[in-house]
Amino acid sequence: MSHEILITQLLYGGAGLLFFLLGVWSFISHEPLWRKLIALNIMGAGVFHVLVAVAYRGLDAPPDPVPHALVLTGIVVAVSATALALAFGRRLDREDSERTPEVQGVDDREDGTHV
Amino acid sequence: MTFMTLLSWLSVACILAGAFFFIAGTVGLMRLPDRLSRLHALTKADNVGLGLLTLGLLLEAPGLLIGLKLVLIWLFVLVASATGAHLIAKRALRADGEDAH
Amino acid sequence: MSLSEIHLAVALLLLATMSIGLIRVAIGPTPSDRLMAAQLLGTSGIGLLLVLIPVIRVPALIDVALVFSLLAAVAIVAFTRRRDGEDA
Amino acid sequence: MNPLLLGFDILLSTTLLGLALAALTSREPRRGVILFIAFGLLLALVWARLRAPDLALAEAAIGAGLAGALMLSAARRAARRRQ
Repeated sequence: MSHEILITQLLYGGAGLLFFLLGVWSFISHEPLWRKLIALNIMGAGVFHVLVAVAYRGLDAPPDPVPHALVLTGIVVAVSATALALAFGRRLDREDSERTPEVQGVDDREDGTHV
Repeated sequence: MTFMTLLSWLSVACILAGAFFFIAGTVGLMRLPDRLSRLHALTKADNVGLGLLTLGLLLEAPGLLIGLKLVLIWLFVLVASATGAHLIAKRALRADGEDAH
Repeated sequence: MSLSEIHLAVALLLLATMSIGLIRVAIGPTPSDRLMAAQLLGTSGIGLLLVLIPVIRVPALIDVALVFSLLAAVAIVAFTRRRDGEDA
Repeated sequence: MNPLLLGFDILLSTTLLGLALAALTSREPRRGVILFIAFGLLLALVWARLRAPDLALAEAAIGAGLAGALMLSAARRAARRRQ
């Protein structure tokens, strides 16, 4: 029985590690803000995977509640961070176009960010 | 006792029939030639499948509240599915260029 | 015990159909195929959650299924909304 | 070891991984965000599988719903600026 639990934990934990690495790769290699945010959220999903896999105790025993509390907080924080980043991005776009209205369209990258 | 086993066999039959409709819906989603047919397969077959699944679980529901929730879930999915199919089809027919690249 | 096995087999089947449908959603030739993602995940995901209840032995999953059914409608409406400046 | 449950776990993880790859490598904003919302809904199924219904509720409502709506508006803006 404990063998079975260990296999499940390793499977989901390994998947979580993979998500984290994928997210890191995408976060540092892709320029647009929305792509960075998707990468950040997927990195978070990887961390949550590891935590929930650690809390798993098989089908017969209730899981450990402490990592669940951490993950619940983490989900809320991740959404707040996403919203904050989007608000910052919008503010940066507006200030940039206010400061240099004549070159708008020249230094615009194709995805809405600026140089 | 026999009534209970009969009920559970009926429940299993309903669940398996529901799974069959889900398979049919996915086959339609993969194989049908144009998007409106695919939308039709997805929204009709899957809803029948979910209805049969809900019926099968309803036959084994431990309490009244659980049964009520099951029926409520199916009704919500029906409403969402009808609305969604209508919206997607309308958008497909108007063929606006927002994401036509 | 065998009843729970049947539920698990049906759950596996539903997951397989959902994965295959998601391939269509991801590669879909038209944007409309992509919009069907929420629809597909709504119905198949709710069926999966309901069948998973006797397998996982967590009765509270039915509330998750209820939230899924409400969220599917919201997601579809959010996907198909048009931009402000666009006509119709 | 229940082979059906192991198959379920492997299929769920593989689908989730494929969805994450598709979301991370897509260039169109709307496509990426829709795939990300699908990823969030599937993530709720993972939490349900690991016996955490509270996390599944939070993920479906906050993660997929709220974050999806936020990022859809951002994607709409990004698509408008691309044109």
